[in-house]
Amino acid sequence: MSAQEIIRARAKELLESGEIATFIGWEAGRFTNQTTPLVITDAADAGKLVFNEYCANTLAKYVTDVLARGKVGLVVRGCDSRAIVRLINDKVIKREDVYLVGVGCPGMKDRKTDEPLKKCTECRHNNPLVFDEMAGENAEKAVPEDRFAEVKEVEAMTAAERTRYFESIYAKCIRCYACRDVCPCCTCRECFVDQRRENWVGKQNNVAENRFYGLTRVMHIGDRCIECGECERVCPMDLPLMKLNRKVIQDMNDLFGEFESGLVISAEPSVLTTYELTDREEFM
Amino acid sequence: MLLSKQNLMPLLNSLASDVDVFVPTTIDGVKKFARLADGVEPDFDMINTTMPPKDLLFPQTQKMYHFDVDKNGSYHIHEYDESREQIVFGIRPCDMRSIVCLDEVFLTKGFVDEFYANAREKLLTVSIGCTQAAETCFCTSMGVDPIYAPNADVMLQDTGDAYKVTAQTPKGEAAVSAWSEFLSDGDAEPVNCDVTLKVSMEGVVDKLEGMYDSPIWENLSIKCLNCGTCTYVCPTCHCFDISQENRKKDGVRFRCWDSCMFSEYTAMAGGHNPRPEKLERERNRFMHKLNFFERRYGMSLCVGCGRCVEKCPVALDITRLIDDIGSYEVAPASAE
Amino acid sequence: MPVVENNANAIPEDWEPKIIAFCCHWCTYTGADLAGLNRMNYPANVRVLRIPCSGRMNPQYVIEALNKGCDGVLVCGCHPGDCHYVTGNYYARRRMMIFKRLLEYEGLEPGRFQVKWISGAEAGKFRDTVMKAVEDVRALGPINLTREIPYFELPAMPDDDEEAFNAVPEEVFPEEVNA
Amino acid sequence: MSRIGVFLCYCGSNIAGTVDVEAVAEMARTLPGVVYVETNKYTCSDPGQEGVKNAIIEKGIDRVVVGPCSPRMHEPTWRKLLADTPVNPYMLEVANLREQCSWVHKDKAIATEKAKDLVKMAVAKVARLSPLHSTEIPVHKKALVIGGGIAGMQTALDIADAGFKVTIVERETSLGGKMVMLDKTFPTMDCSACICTPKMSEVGNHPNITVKSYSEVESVSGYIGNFEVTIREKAKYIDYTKCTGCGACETKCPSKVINEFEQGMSKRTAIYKMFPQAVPSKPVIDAEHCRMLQEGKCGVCAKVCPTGAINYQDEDKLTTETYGAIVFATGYKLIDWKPLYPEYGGGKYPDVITGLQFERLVNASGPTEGHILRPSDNKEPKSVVIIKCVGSRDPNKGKAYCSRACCMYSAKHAHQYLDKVPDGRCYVFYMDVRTPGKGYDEFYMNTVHDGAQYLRGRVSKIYKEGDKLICKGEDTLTSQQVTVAADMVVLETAMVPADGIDELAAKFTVGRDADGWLVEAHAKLRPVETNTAGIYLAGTAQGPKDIPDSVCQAGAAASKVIGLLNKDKLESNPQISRVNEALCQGDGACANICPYGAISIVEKQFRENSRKVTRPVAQVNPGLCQGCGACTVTCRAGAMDLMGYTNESIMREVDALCQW
Repeated sequence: MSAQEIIRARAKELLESGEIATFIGWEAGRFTNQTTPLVITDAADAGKLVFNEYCANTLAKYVTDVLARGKVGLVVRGCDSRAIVRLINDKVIKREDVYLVGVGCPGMKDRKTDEPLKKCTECRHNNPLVFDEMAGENAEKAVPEDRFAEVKEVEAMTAAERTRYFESIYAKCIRCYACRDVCPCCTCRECFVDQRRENWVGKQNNVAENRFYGLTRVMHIGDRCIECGECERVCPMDLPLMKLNRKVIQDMNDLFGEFESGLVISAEPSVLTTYELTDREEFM
Repeated sequence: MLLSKQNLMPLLNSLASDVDVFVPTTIDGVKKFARLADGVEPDFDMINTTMPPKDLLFPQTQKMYHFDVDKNGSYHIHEYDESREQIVFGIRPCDMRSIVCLDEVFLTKGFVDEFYANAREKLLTVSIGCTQAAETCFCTSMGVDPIYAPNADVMLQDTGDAYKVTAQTPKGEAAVSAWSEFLSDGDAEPVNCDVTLKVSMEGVVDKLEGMYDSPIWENLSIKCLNCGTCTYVCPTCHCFDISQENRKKDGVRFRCWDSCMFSEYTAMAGGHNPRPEKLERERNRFMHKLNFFERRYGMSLCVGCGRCVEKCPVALDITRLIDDIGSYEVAPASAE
Repeated sequence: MPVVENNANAIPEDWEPKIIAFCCHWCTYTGADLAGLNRMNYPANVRVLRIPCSGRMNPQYVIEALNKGCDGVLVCGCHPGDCHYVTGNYYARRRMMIFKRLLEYEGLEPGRFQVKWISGAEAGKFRDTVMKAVEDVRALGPINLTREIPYFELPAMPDDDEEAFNAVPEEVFPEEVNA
Repeated sequence: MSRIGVFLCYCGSNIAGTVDVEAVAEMARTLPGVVYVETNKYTCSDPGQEGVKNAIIEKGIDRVVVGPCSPRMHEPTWRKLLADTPVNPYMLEVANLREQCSWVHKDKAIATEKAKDLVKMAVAKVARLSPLHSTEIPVHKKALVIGGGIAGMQTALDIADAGFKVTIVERETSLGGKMVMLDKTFPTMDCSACICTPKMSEVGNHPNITVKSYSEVESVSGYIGNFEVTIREKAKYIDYTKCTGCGACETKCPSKVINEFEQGMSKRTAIYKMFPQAVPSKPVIDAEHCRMLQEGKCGVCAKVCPTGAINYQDEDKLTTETYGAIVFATGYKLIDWKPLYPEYGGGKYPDVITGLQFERLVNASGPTEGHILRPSDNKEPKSVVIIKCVGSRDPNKGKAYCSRACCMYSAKHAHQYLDKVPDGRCYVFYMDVRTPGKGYDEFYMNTVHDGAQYLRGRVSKIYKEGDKLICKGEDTLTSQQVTVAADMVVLETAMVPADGIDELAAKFTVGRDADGWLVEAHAKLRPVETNTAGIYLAGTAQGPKDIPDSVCQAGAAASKVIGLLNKDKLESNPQISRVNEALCQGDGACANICPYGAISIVEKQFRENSRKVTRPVAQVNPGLCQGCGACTVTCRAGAMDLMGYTNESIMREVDALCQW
């Protein structure tokens, strides 16, 4: 059976048996090779589920929306499973809230160009790390050599070039917050951008305010980012947001030891909410 | 009258020497309208821009006035210079229709928005009809003719080697008469544009009246992320917020786009939010597009440009919603 | 005052760097007080904002200060191991290391954001840190973070003419605003 | 709209000499929210303060900015002043116009400009403050001392003598700790038991002291003044109300067990007192080795007991009480050298012993009745090697620190050996000899004069040749290889924290350093306090110490406890963290980062969007929170905010400054 068939069959069984209340996967969109997330509660809808190499969206964040109805089943690839781990570690959900149907991910493609998605070419864990059962086998995929290559490219620029580079990024940002809303690390009940009393970030759309948002977003998620690359994919202005996330990750890697978030369920504090007496000292 | 394609750039350059001319182009990777200047390459073959042209009349951030405090502690308010004459050249018929919607909002029913009115009055619209449609274009379903924009000051229609030029308003006539050196007499048949994506709006507006509590909204909204992409790329979305910012001795009062997709949009000072979840917010957005606006202004607030369909991160597709509404069976209203 | 803040060639003659120093109550603020008691002299370009602990230092305050026109930001706290609250500065050290690298990645000159550990006894170090910070920032010139990039224009890019890049695209506040 | 009063001070000419105070006042009048500005020659003087009070009443001021000297100087004065007015004492901000302005700048124009900014910042901040109220925390006038060694006993006695009730929890069956195992104490060589056992009985008989021996702390909650502690009293199988401590049972018990008190060098019975002078002076049954409790047959002790005190059905008892203060006097143990030093035989040579074993060997009531006889064959060793710093100052194998007491007690051991075996020879291998203490160096020099031979260097290997232990080492002073054939070797091993201290410290959220010692609040200025208010340290729980230092620290800890228990109520600091539960996601990052364990995550029920939901949120314990604000920064959502230094107030302060 293909992974898609197994997913459909298992979604049907799980919903019918009452083990789960909702199942999250993908369905076909209107256009060729288009898929879109699908949430079903009725076993009869299981036939709508699809799994193919154009399933670009991650699914984990929907769990929080539908959890009130009961246990949630969902399809997880490497990135989805890391997002689930992230949500569990951030105490947004519990492991027993979800039933995870793992699926090996060969890497997804852009439906228009048929090229692999950038986020998938950068992926280091394409197969699920946490799951209750697997729909089919793990998939083989090339693992990129240096996940910080694009950060190093930017670092190689002069300071003035970098100023202008990021200025142009912030000039393009329309502050739609899609990067925030898709992010499995962004789970605040109210985002700082909406806090008018503190007025962290003004509502004008200009480079300065957009930079405030951009920098703070990275500081807020940097120590949790699972590198799913969804922020970058969903950005309607195609801003290279992973260059910011990975900068923080690279530095944490260098300074505080090997860093990769969302690999294991654990109560360990994040890198920035702990310390070592032996941490590097740069401020004497 | 015809404008040969060879004469197009000379015309534009000549116009740009006097007034600001905005053309569709790609700047720094973003398809949008930009002021014609050195280095800006107009792209009239582009099906449409990613960012709608509404920024010309209703900028994302509009400074309304600024103020400062003098040594005695008194505040002084200063207005900004009035805007200049502008031409938008190459606007598509769907976007021209969006200007009709915006005109209704900002200029009619006794409410005239000064900032909008001022910019609108100084804007000459030159529309270019489409020759090809994107897969997401569905303007014809929303009553827009892809090769003809009735409200444009000047309509340009592609006839192959030349554009057929039609002045449609007094402003347009004045403009076209000034372009005479670039125009030639003649007539030609405009190239047609085939829009493949079609939805039926038949009965949708009325049906929605009875669908406030329909499960359709839940099924729709569940996949929404509640980002503001659809509202910001939409040529007709026009919600704004007014705020101010102080810097050094000065302060600015400004208004900026807001999005009904954000929870903060309806959050009240006391903490209550009448649209607490995405279901309510999604419902409001689509009801506004397809029903509320229709009721108030007699037209749909969706022009079928397809930008939201294209840009939505989760492929939440208004055309599928319209189909779903069409096939939805409204429960008979219970007797009062 | 005309706001000409982007053109390095046109620094107003009366321009003075403005620097905000976030100082922890227990060490650096005490050190700054001691500098006063010892009648030490340092430039007045620094204004101290008291926080209880360097662990209270939210990076967002730094962005706000730089965005709103501070030419430089200092964050000072107790030496690691001496935190009044035991561990606050250890967390601050990690957070600020990451944050400083991020700001510099985005092109901020290192001199504009400095972190220093200054104890309650180190009045001299406080004075020297302030003097150094003022010197650094003075050399860098006025900060340039609020440059407006007009929506409808082609933004100046690195390979463009330096002068065109630095030119003020829009007079935000016209001349008549009194100084 | 706030009604802010600004009170600027000339401080004679201290401020006014460099700052044009009147110009600052002029500017302050223009600031939003400011309704009244006053300047004064000395605001802190009585008439100055009176003026502030009057102005507050007359002008209806609801928040106050003062512009005088540093808040570190007079902030409490201003708060006290406001407490007598309708203005909340925390609706106050001090602009530091003297230490950080007039005293450090010379140019009057520049200093005046800066002063204006400082006032602007203060006004911007004070406008965003909200009234805070300290709450009164009752103090339970009772202390708990954990550990009944010399430090614990001294602490308990000092507190009890001041008139407060004290409970001592001791997990062994008797008070006394390590000190009571020692033979003599340096440098005076008085008998350890002679000075320790009177303390033990004093404690045992003190009307204010309750001794809970054979007991451990089970759990704890609460905060300063109000610690609720549950103590587990292990089953002793003997009814202490009936037992007279006659000892008949011990003589008849058939089970023989290794005697821990004698460092394994003799045997004891399963029903036993730790040592003859034990307090309480009553036995317990070691259930693990009791035939009756293990196999159900025997019962000899019950038969011989004249008072019928034996109760084989006894169970652990849990009692919960509330204490105002807690002292950790949990002591130390000696490092387990055997796995660390295979080159010293790793335990396979019985005549390689520890210092504590030597103490028992030389003790008149020890297994050899005070004759120095080596364990393997009970012969008197004619040649003894003492090796110092075994496990101390040895970061590769043991601990990097110096155990402080070993230099002196090794000198003592050498002295005692040479005293008891006049024809013996004693070699001491040392790294350094550290003798800072009253009479310490004199004692060491005497030992050298007694004939102890000090060799500078570590022993690299010990091996057996015949009945000799061959010690090979280097004398680093002469750079020569040294080989000593010894009859017995004494290892002066490092002190390490007592077993179980990790769990115990975690229960009380007391910090531990990298080596596991409990951490004092400040190494120099608060050496007996911990970071958890109301919890103190005495003795070696905090780090290696000798007896005089332990006793000294015990007295210091007791004085802190007495100071606390003397108060009826404590005033809480209201400038602490507060949770906005609507925003709190309950991920616990704040709880992780809190150095005081003041934040816990609790499940709470809310009504949200007309639905009842139960979700975790953070909760701040106002008795524990010290107001550092570290939690506020880890909270991305800003659900945690620090009263008095709120995010909003700091942001507006920054903004105000940027307007200069």
